[in-house]
Amino acid sequence: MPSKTQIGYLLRESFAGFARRKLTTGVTILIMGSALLILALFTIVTLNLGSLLETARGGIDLRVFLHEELGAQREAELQPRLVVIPGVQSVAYISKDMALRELQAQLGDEVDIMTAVDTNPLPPSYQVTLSPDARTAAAVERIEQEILLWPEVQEVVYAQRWVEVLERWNSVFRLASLIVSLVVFAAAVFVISNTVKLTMASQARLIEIMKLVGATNWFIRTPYLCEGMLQGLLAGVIAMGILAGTYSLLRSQMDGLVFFTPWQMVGFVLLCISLGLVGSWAAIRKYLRT
Amino acid sequence: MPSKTQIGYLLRESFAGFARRKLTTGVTILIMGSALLILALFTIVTLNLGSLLETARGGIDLRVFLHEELGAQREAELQPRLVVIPGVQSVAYISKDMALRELQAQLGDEVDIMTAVDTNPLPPSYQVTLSPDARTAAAVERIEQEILLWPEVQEVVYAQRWVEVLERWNSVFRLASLIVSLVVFAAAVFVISNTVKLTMASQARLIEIMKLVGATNWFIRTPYLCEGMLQGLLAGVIAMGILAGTYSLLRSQMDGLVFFTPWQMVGFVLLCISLGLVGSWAAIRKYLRT
Amino acid sequence: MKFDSKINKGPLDLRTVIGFFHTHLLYRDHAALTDVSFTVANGEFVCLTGPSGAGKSSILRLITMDLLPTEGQVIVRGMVSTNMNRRRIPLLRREIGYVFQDFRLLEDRDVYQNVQFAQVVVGISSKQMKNNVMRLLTQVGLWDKRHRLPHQLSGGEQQRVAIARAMVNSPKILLADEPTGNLDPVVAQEIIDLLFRINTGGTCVVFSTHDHEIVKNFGQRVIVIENGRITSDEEHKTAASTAHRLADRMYRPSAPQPAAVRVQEGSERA
Amino acid sequence: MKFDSKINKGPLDLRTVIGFFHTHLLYRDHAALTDVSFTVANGEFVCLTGPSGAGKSSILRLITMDLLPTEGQVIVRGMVSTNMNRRRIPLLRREIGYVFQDFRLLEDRDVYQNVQFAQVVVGISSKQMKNNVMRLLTQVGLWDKRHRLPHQLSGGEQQRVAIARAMVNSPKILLADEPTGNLDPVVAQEIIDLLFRINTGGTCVVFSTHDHEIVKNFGQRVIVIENGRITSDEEHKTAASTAHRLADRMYRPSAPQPAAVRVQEGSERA
Ligand SMILES: Nc1ncnc2c1ncn2[C@@H]1O[C@H](COP(=O)(O)OP(=O)(O)OP(=O)(O)O)[C@@H](O)[C@H]1O
Ligand SMILES: Nc1ncnc2c1ncn2[C@@H]1O[C@H](COP(=O)(O)OP(=O)(O)OP(=O)(O)O)[C@@H](O)[C@H]1O
Ligand SMILES: [Mg+2]
Ligand SMILES: [Mg+2]
Repeated sequence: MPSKTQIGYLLRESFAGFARRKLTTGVTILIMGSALLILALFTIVTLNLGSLLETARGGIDLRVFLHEELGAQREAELQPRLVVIPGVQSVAYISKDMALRELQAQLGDEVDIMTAVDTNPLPPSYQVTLSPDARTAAAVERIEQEILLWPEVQEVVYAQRWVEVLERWNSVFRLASLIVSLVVFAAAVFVISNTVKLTMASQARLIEIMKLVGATNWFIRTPYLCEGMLQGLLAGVIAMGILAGTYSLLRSQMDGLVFFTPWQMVGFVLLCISLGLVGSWAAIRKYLRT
Repeated sequence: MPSKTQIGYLLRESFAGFARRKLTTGVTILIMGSALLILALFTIVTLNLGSLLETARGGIDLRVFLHEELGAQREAELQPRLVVIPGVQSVAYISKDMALRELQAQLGDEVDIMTAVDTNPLPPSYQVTLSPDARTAAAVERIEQEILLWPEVQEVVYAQRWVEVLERWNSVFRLASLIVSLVVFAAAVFVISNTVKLTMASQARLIEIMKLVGATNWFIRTPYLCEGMLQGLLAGVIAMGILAGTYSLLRSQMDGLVFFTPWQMVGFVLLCISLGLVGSWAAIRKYLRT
Repeated sequence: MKFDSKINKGPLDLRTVIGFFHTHLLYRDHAALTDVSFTVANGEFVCLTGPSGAGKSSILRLITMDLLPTEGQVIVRGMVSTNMNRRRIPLLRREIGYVFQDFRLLEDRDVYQNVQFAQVVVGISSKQMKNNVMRLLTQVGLWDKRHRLPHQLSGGEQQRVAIARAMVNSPKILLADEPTGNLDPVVAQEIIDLLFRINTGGTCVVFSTHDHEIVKNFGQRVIVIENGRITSDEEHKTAASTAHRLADRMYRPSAPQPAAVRVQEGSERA
Repeated sequence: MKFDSKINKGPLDLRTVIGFFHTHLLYRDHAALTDVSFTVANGEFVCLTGPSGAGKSSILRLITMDLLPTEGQVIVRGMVSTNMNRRRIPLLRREIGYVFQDFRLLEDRDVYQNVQFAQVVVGISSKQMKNNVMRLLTQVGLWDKRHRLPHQLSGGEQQRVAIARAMVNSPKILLADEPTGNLDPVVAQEIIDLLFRINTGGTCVVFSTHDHEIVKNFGQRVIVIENGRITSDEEHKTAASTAHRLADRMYRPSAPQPAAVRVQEGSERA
């Protein structure tokens, strides 16, 4: 049970390192803050990339082009067959006329293709929308292969390459995030531990004398642990503050940007504090071996 | 003039910090190496983005669409008038037939638009290639405005937005590069200075005693300066090594990748050494004030 | 360890505070103490003397359990060196006041804080703390230098701060390692008187010095250690009590009173 | 500064190595020295004595120009405190050997390196260095403990290392601040003999101690300082020369010879 004087002492000592090494501590907090900012940024980009991928996958529709000579009857028969394929959510018929209107829209006002064409060269087609769980490169490929076997079908077209690229980037980014996180973790712990070590190196004698005078290891340790945690806390708050500020500026311009929930923010700061704790613990260990 | 024993002493002391604080020094070098790696990476990306922008600007051509009813004579008259506009490099005429073939190529094999169309709805046009110094958003805009005043011209089309985006990204990236460089510089100096400070804090008494025994300030300083420079050197070599290794792996896959010249590499390492020097100088200053 | 962990076969005298039983101490390959045995009873005043490097400081370090014996046993206030819980060492040390030969002051704290510090570790209430510090700094004549840092003090003054710190917790055992090595004869005598006084209050005092001559005149128990062995352990009980009474009479109560000093301090600042 | 920078109006005696001229020293608001004046001639042996806190160490610190006087002037080997180039201080210090009251050894270097260190700073050749270290460590009786770190030595042994370090560069001036405070009478006498010997070789020695009694028997010049003022400055020239001769005769050349010690060391390792 620490007495009141002891608590006062411990609190004072926890801030003593700050007071004595203002510059070093300040820069430590800034560096650690930047490191954590990078960490948080990567996390947010990963989150956003994930939600972007979700949205993008909504656009992975198949376009099934039919042969010209089928006739309305056979064309209509295909609709129920397409709908029952696993992974297909809905199906829409696009006639030759509708296709021509699409082309006209693409070419713009200057060109009047509707009056220019004699016979419509564009084939009829079905627009197939997939269910969310089928919006992966693998699932789309499977469905394409199945439909291509039907004699009525001339060609199946979809943005396959784009999905693959997006998926690859997403996984690359997740990996990069993980690596960056680990590096940043290590760097943050190291920088804090080094600063606490500086405090301790200048107090090696103090520690030795404390032991000889009858201080327990916990009494000796506490101020250094507090110092580290305090640095972690400040760094975390700074990083989160910068991030939140930037977000609130960008929110109006970029729609659908995902940000941390308040609880995630608290969790992040707690993580920073524990990084500080780990850092100072690493610094202290050496001194309390005996 | 230092004697032989003094030189021996100074050399030994320069490595003493390394030997005594292996972990701290090692991690310092790694952190500083990573920081410098980031720095070098940004530099290289900036270099590559610059050369990419150069290439990309080659694609900033104007397409000048003409009115249908001009006739071959008036259409041909436009060519010399276009060529003399400042910033225009060359001009190519694209007839209605050629435009249709272009469209056919875009629509693919399944659709036979050539036989389908009755009268060709596409207008004739001129493809205007710009000289390199005119390949900026501003210059293109100026040329477009001039041409648009001509009565023969129906519309001018070019990839304006794309150029603007590329230019904006390039300048954003240059700025980011600069900021990152400064932050990384500061961080590298700080980390080294902190590590040298750790060495010095544990040798505060040594320094005091050296002074009392008659050592000159230079004699006291030299080992710490060497220690910092050595850390900078190692960090620089590590960063450059990783970068060069990655480059030689990627070179075969990515064509036209720009890398540092050997002299630039030497310069980079020298920069790292001087960062180490600055860091240790900052650490020492305090001790040699008197 | 060749010895049984229960070396002390006979019944321990209840009055024994410090007991060395066939204690050997090796520093790596150097034998600092060889077969040292003695006991110190509660309230005793023991002088430890011998030439430089004899092993005096080593004995004191064994008493605080800063070192443990290579062979044999050391028992201090019931704590047995061969069979103990390391976590309890801090508790033992709180009952021991130690005047280190090299002072070991906190260089970055002033005189007042140096003395106060030993009490903070123990957890004494703030008010009591202040009174204790004031009383002791006055006794060693440093109350008006209480805001100085150690390096702003002369060697002898630093030594007196170390003495005040060792005494401030009213320890059960006071270990004084050459506490007068840097003091002129007058101040040295005052410090020795202080040690006698604290001893009269029931504290067991172990006083280590290289100077056999000083100690002979005390008329106390003198343990002479030479080259790591006890070569003599004589008691002079009769003379001792005389010295005691003498010391008590000689002790000057004219040391500046805290109240008076406070006024002085105020005027200094003005 | 109220004084002219050329306080020393009279012609400086060419034999004067150390000169204090109306020197005052203030530590912030505390007057440590008041109007101190004395000169020390080349080859002189001066004892500086006085109670704890009198200002002995302060005088020595002024001599090394570690401190500069608040008023007045200090001249040491032609270097004038009021008018000097700070860059030349290291050169002055190389001619001064200083036995610090608190030893100031390098905690992370062994005995040998501690003594060697003072020579490395000066830039002495490697071989000469080794001989010097060996000679001095043998003289203070620590050659066989040369691989110990300071904390592995007793207080008195540390003091002797500090003495060896101060002497190793054959300084022109030797400042010894309580060099025998932690030594038993026998070793202390040996050290004092060593100081006399080095003085006989032409080195000017300033020996500071709190114990007036020791010094009286030397029969040397004794400066008594009390409360920052010189209260007495007496020479006992006749007695001095006797003491000198006595010391020379008394000095035991039987200290272990390096060669013999080396063999011993080998056997220790075996
Ligand atoms: N940590 C250590 N490692 C090795 N030897 C040591 C260590 N500490 C002390 N010694 C040696 O043990 C012996 C006794 O040392 P101790 O400090 O007990 O002597 P002392 O009686 O206090 O001497 P002094 O009066 O000089 O302080 C000395 O010879 C010393 O060299
Ligand atoms: N840096 C300092 N700041 C303030 N006061 C100081 C400082 N150093 C010494 N003093 C004071 O100056 C006076 C003289 O100190 P000095 O160290 O010269 O005494 P001394 O004669 O060597 O004493 P001792 O025998 O105890 O070592 C003392 O009263 C001391 O408190
Ligand atoms: Mg001792
Ligand atoms: Mg002194």
